[in-house]
Amino acid sequence: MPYVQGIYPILFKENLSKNVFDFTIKSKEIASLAQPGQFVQIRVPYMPLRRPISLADINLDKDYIRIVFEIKGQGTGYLAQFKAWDNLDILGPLGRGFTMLPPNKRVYLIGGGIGTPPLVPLAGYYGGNATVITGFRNAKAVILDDEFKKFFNEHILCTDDGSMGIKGFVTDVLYQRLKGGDRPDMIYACGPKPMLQRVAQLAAEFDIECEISMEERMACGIGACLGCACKTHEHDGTSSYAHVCKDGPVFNSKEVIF
Amino acid sequence: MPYVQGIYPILFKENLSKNVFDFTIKSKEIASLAQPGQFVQIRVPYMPLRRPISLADINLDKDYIRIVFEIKGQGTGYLAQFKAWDNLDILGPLGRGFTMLPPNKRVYLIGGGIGTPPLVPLAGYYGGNATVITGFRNAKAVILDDEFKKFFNEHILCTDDGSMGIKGFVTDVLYQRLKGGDRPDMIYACGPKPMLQRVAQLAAEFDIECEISMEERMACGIGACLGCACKTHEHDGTSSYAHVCKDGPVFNSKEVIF
Amino acid sequence: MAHMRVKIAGVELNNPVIVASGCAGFGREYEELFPLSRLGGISVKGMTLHPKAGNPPPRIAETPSGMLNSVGLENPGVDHFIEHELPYLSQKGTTVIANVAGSTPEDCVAIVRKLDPTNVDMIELNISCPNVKQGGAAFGTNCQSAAEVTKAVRQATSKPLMVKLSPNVTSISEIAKAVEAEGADALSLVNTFLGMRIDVESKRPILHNNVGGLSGPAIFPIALRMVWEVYNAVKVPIIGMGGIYDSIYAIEMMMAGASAVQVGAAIFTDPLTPVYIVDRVNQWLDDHGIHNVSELTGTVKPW
Amino acid sequence: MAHMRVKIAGVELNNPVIVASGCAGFGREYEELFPLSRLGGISVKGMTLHPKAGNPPPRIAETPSGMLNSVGLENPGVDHFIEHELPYLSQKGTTVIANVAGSTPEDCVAIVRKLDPTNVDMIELNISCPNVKQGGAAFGTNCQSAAEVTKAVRQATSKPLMVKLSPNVTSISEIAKAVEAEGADALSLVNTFLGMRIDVESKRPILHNNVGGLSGPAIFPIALRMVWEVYNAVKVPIIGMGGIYDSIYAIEMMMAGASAVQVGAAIFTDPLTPVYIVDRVNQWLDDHGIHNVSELTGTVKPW
Ligand SMILES: Cc1cc2nc3c(=O)[nH]c(=O)nc-3n(C[C@H](O)[C@H](O)[C@H](O)COP(=O)(O)OP(=O)(O)OC[C@H]3O[C@@H](n4cnc5c(N)ncnc54)[C@H](O)[C@@H]3O)c2cc1C
Ligand SMILES: Cc1cc2nc3c(=O)[nH]c(=O)nc-3n(C[C@H](O)[C@H](O)[C@H](O)COP(=O)(O)OP(=O)(O)OC[C@H]3O[C@@H](n4cnc5c(N)ncnc54)[C@H](O)[C@@H]3O)c2cc1C
Ligand SMILES: Cc1cc2nc3c(=O)[nH]c(=O)nc-3n(C[C@H](O)[C@H](O)[C@H](O)COP(=O)(O)O)c2cc1C
Ligand SMILES: Cc1cc2nc3c(=O)[nH]c(=O)nc-3n(C[C@H](O)[C@H](O)[C@H](O)COP(=O)(O)O)c2cc1C
Ligand code: FES
Ligand code: FES
Repeated sequence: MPYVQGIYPILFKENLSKNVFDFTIKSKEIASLAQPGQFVQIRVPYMPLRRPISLADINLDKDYIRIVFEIKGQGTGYLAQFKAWDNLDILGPLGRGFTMLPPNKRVYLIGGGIGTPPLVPLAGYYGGNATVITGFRNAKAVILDDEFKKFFNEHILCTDDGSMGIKGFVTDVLYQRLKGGDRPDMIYACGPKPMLQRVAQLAAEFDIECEISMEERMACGIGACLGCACKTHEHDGTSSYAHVCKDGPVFNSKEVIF
Repeated sequence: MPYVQGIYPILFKENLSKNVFDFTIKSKEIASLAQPGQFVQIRVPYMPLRRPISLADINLDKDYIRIVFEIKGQGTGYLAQFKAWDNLDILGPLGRGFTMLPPNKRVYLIGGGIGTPPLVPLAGYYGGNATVITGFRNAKAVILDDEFKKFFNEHILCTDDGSMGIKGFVTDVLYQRLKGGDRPDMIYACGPKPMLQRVAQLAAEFDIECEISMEERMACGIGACLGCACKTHEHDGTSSYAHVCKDGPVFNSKEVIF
Repeated sequence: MAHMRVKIAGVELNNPVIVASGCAGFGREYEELFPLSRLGGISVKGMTLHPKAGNPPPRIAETPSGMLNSVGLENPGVDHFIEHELPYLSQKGTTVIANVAGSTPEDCVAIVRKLDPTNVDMIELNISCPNVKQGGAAFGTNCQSAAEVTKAVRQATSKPLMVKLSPNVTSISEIAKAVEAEGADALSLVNTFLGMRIDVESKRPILHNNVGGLSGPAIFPIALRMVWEVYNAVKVPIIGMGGIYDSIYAIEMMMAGASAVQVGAAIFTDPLTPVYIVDRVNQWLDDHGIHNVSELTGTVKPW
Repeated sequence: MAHMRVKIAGVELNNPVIVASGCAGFGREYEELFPLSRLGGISVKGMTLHPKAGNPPPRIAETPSGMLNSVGLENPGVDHFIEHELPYLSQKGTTVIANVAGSTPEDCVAIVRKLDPTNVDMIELNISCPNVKQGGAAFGTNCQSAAEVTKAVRQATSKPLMVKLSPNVTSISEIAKAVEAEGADALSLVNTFLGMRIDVESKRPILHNNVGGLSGPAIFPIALRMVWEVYNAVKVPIIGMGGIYDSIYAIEMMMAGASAVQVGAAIFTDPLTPVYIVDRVNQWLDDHGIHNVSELTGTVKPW
C-alpha cells in the first residue's frame, strides 16, 4: 500500500476531554491515500519509536486528516504539547482499513473510549444506516458525542457508572439488540481488547460479519520489522502470526485469536 | 561555595554574531552569590550532561545574570533555540572566580573569541585602569566591542585577518606592551588553550601575576565526580590534578601545566 | 563528490551504508520511500531452514535512546526467500546479504548450501541472535562453538562469508579471532544486547519473551569500542553497527575500524536515515578534502 | 506514607535510594542542595590504599542518553578518607558505604582492615572498575579471580560485605554465584560498560584513556536484565543500579529483584534526582496501596 513520510502542520488543536486531544493536520498527500481504519506513525520528541494513531477523519476536499488521542504515557504526553501551526513528522497512511460495504447497508459501530475516533469516518459514510454504540468510564471521559448527531446516526451512549447515557457496557447493548433480532450486515468495533473479544464472540454467536481494529506495540509500522505480531487462525486450522501494521489494524473478527 | 539550582526565565535574548547568543536571565539567587569568573551549568533538552557557561555579567540591583555563548555542537545548538521568557534550568554559581584587586590597580584583560564575555565584569570593575585586548578570527566574529567603551577601558581589538582592528594575535599586542615596559598588577585571560599558554609564558617571562580561565569536559560541575581534571604543579614540585569546576575555572597561570 | 564505493571480502558496494538485518525485512516495504539502489546493501531478515513463527507479542519495548525486540527470528524460511524474495531483491541494484540463523550447525550448513547457487552476494552468519532458545547467541558467546559453526559453514559455501558477533561476551575479540581462524572473510558487529523492561502496573515484563535485544543510539559507545577492539585483533574487514543514527556516528564507526556500517533501529525513528547518512558522509568527506570513503577506516589515533 | 526503610545485610537504610559510588564524592558537594539524610545511603568514591591521581583529561564524554567516564579512581586514599571525610559524613544521618577498589587482593585486604574499626556501615568491594590497568574489571570478569578477592576480603572484615559486579561479562550470574559462595553478604550491580567515542575532527578518542565506562539511562534495560538474572541465581540481597533516573525505573529495578537501588549519572542531569525518586516512589506506593517498599522486591511476574 502506498504511504508517504513528511512534515505537516497542525491546523487546529482541540481538547476534547481532560487528557484527549484532537488535531486537524494539513496533508493532501496522506488524505488522498487514506482509508477509514488506517493509521499514521507520528514522531515525538525524545522518543526513539514513533507513535501509532488512527485516522479519525480524512477530508479530501480540504486536504486534511484528523487524529484524536489520549495521553497514556510520555510519548502522547509530548505529542499533546504541540500547538496549532507546529509541524509534525508523520508516516502514513498505514495498514489495512475497514471493508466498506455499499452505504445503504445496515451497520453497527461499536467504540470503547479512545477507540471511538476511528469510527467517525464510518459514521459519516453510513449516515442514517449506522447504529453507533459508544462507551466511556464516566461523563467526563465522553468524547465525540456530537459528531454522530451530525451524520444522523442512531447513537447510543453508555457509561460504566451511568453518569451520562445508559449505564453499562457497549457490548450489553449490542447483545440486547442482536438478541432482539437485529441483523446488521456488519459490525465494526474499536476499543479495549476485552471489549473487542466480547464483540467478536457476539458476532460469531449471531453469525454476523464483524471487523475489529487491533493494537500492538510497533517499531516500523510498515511490515518490515515483524514487531507487531497478532495471533490469527490460518485457513488450514493452524495458527500463525499476522502483523497489525500491515495485515491490520483491521481484522475480520473470525481471524483473531485472543 | 554556596550555589543553587533553579528554573529561571530569560529576559532578553540577543544575537551578537552569526553563532553567538547573549541571554539575560533573571535570577536574584544566582546574581547575589556570584563572582566574576564563575560559571553556571545549564540543562539543555535531549542532553544528559549540563553545559558549563561563564557568567558574562552579574547585576545585583536588577537581579539578573548574563551569559554569552557560541553554538559549537548539539547542546549549544538547542540552547540557542530558547527564546525570551522561556525558562532555563540552571545550577550555579560554580567554581572559583577571578581574584579582585583594589579597583585602582592596573590590569590587563586578554580575551580570545568566545573567551571574551567573562572579562566583562572585570572591565566594569577596573574601568579606566583596565587595558582590554580582545581577538577574533575576523570582523564578522567580533563581539562585545561596544561593551568596553562603556566602562572607559583602553580597548585594543585584534583580528587574525586584519578585517577589523589590528591584524594579529592578542598575545602579540600583549608582548609588545610588556616589552615596552608596561608592568600591570595583574593579567586576566580567557580564551583558547594556545592563547592561554602564551599569556602564561609572557606573564612568567615578565614576572607579572596572571589568572587564566580554563575549560574541561564536565559532568557534575561541583567537584563531586572528578571528571574535569586539569594538571597542576604542587608546591612540593610534583604534579597532580586540580578540578576545573571547583579549584577553577580560574587558576593562577603558574599553577597550570599545559 | 567523494568516491563512496567500498569493497568487502571481494564484494563491491555502492557505498558503505547497509540496512541491518531484521530492520527492513526483504526490502519491499521501504522501497515506497527510497530506491534500494541508494543503499550500499541490505542484510535481509535472519532466515532459518524452515519457516519460523517467532515469539508471542508484545515483541517491542522502548528504552531511553533505544528499543528492545524479541521478534525471535520470525521468517518464511530459506526456500521461500530464494523463490519469492530474492528474484525481486536481486534486481534492485544493491548488494544482497543473506542473514543465516540456523538453530544448529547442520541447519546453518543446509541453509548455506541452498543459498550457494543463488545470486546472493554475501552470507552473514548470525551467531548472535539473543531471542531464540537454540542457536543464535548460544553459538556466539563461546569461542569453541563459534569456531565450529563457522568452520562447518565455511566448507559449505564459496560465497564470501561474514560472521555476525554477539556483544554479550566478556571478550569479543577472542570470539572474533576464533571465527577468523576458521575462515570468515569478514565480521559484522554488534548484534543486540540482552535487555529487559517491566510494566510496573501489571508487573509483567513488557516483552512476552521477558527479555529481548537492545539496539539503537543507546548502545553506540559500546559497539564502537567493540569494533575498535576487534579491528586491533583481526585482519579481515569489519562491518560496524549498533546505534548509528547520523553521519557522525557512521564516521566514528569507520574511524574505529569498520569498512562499512549497518543501520538498524534508527530506521524506525526516521525511515530515511540510511539515505541521509550516505549523503551527509559524502558531504563531510568533501568538506574535509577526503576523496575516498575507505580512507576513513581505522584512522582513529589513540592517545 | 508508605514505610520506606529497607534492611540489607543487617544494615537498615532510611530508604532504598543510595547515591552511586563516584557520583557524589564524599557527600560534601551535594549537601548544598539537600540534606544527605534524605538519602538511603551514599556509596563514596572508590578508594585505594594510597592516594591515586587518576587518568589524564578529558575524562568525560557524552553519549545518547548516557555518558562515558575515565576518571580512573582518582581518590585521596583510605587513610585520608578515615581521617578527613568519614567523621563528617558519618554524622549526616545516612548509611555510609565504603567503595573499596584496591589494585591487588592484598591491597583490598589492607584497605578493608583499615576500615574495619571505623563506623563505616558497609563495604562495597569494587571488582568492576573498567578504568584502571590493575584490579578493577580484571578481577570482576573472571569467576576465579572474583572469588579469590572476595574470599580474601571476607576474612579481613566483620563488616557487611557487598561485592560490586561488572556487566562486561558473558554471564553475570556465574560471577554472582562465585562471589556469593565466598561469603558476600550482598551484591551491587552494575558498574559501567566499557565504551568509546571519537572526535571525528581530531580523529582522537574523546577520552584520553581512549575508552571509559558507560552509564546513564542508555544502559538501564541491560542493567535491569542483569539484576533479574542475578536475582534468580543467588540468595543474597541485591542493590540494583544502571541508568535509574526516575521513580518508575527504580520500581522496575526493585521488581526485577533489587532490595535497594543506586543512582549515579542521573545526578549530573538533575542533582535532585535521588531525592525526587524517594518522594515519587513513596507516592506511587501510596497510590497503589502498598505499605512497605520492600514488598516490591522481586515481584516481577515473568510470562
Ligand atoms: C494501530 C493503532 C492505532 C492507534 N490509534 C490510537 C488513537 O487513535 N488514539 C489513541 O489515543 N491511541 C491510539 N493508539 C494507541 C497509542 O499508540 C498509544 O496509546 C501510544 O503509543 C502510547 O504512547 P505513550 O508514549 O504515551 O505511552 P508509553 O506506554 O510510554 O509508550 C511506551 C511504548 O509502548 C507503545 N505503546 C504503549 N501503548 C500502546 C498501545 N496501546 N498500542 C501500541 N503501542 C503502544 C508506545 O508506542 C511506545 O513505543 C493506537 C495504537 C495502534 C497500534
Ligand atoms: C568553565 C567553563 C566556562 C565556559 N564558558 C563558556 C562561555 O561563556 N561561552 C561559551 O560559548 N562557551 C563556554 N564554555 C564552553 C562550552 O561549555 C562548550 O562550548 C559547550 O559545552 C559545547 O557543548 P555542545 O553540546 O554545543 O558541543 P558538543 O561538542 O556536542 O558537546 C559534547 C560534550 O562535550 C562538552 N564540551 C564540548 N566542548 C567543551 C568545552 N570547550 N568545555 C567544556 N565542555 C565541552 C559538552 O559540554 C558536552 O558534554 C565554557 C566551558 C567551561 C568548562
Ligand atoms: C526488530 C529487529 C530485528 C532484528 N532481527 C535481526 C535478525 O534477524 N538477524 C540479525 O542478525 N540481527 C537482527 N537484528 C539486529 C540488527 O541487525 C543490529 O545488529 C542491531 O539492531 C544493532 O544495530 P542498531 O542499533 O543500528 O539497530 C534485529 C534488530 C531489530 C531492532
Ligand atoms: C563519574 C563516575 C565515577 C564513578 N566512579 C566509581 C567508583 O569509584 N567506584 C565504583 O564502584 N563505581 C563508580 N562509578 C560507577 C557508578 O557507581 C555506577 O555503577 C554506574 O555509573 C551505573 O549507574 P548509573 O547509570 O546510575 O550512573 C562511577 C560512575 C561515574 C559516572
Ligand atoms: S511494526 Fe514493524 S512489522 Fe509491524
Ligand atoms: S565536573 Fe565533576 S568534579 Fe568537575
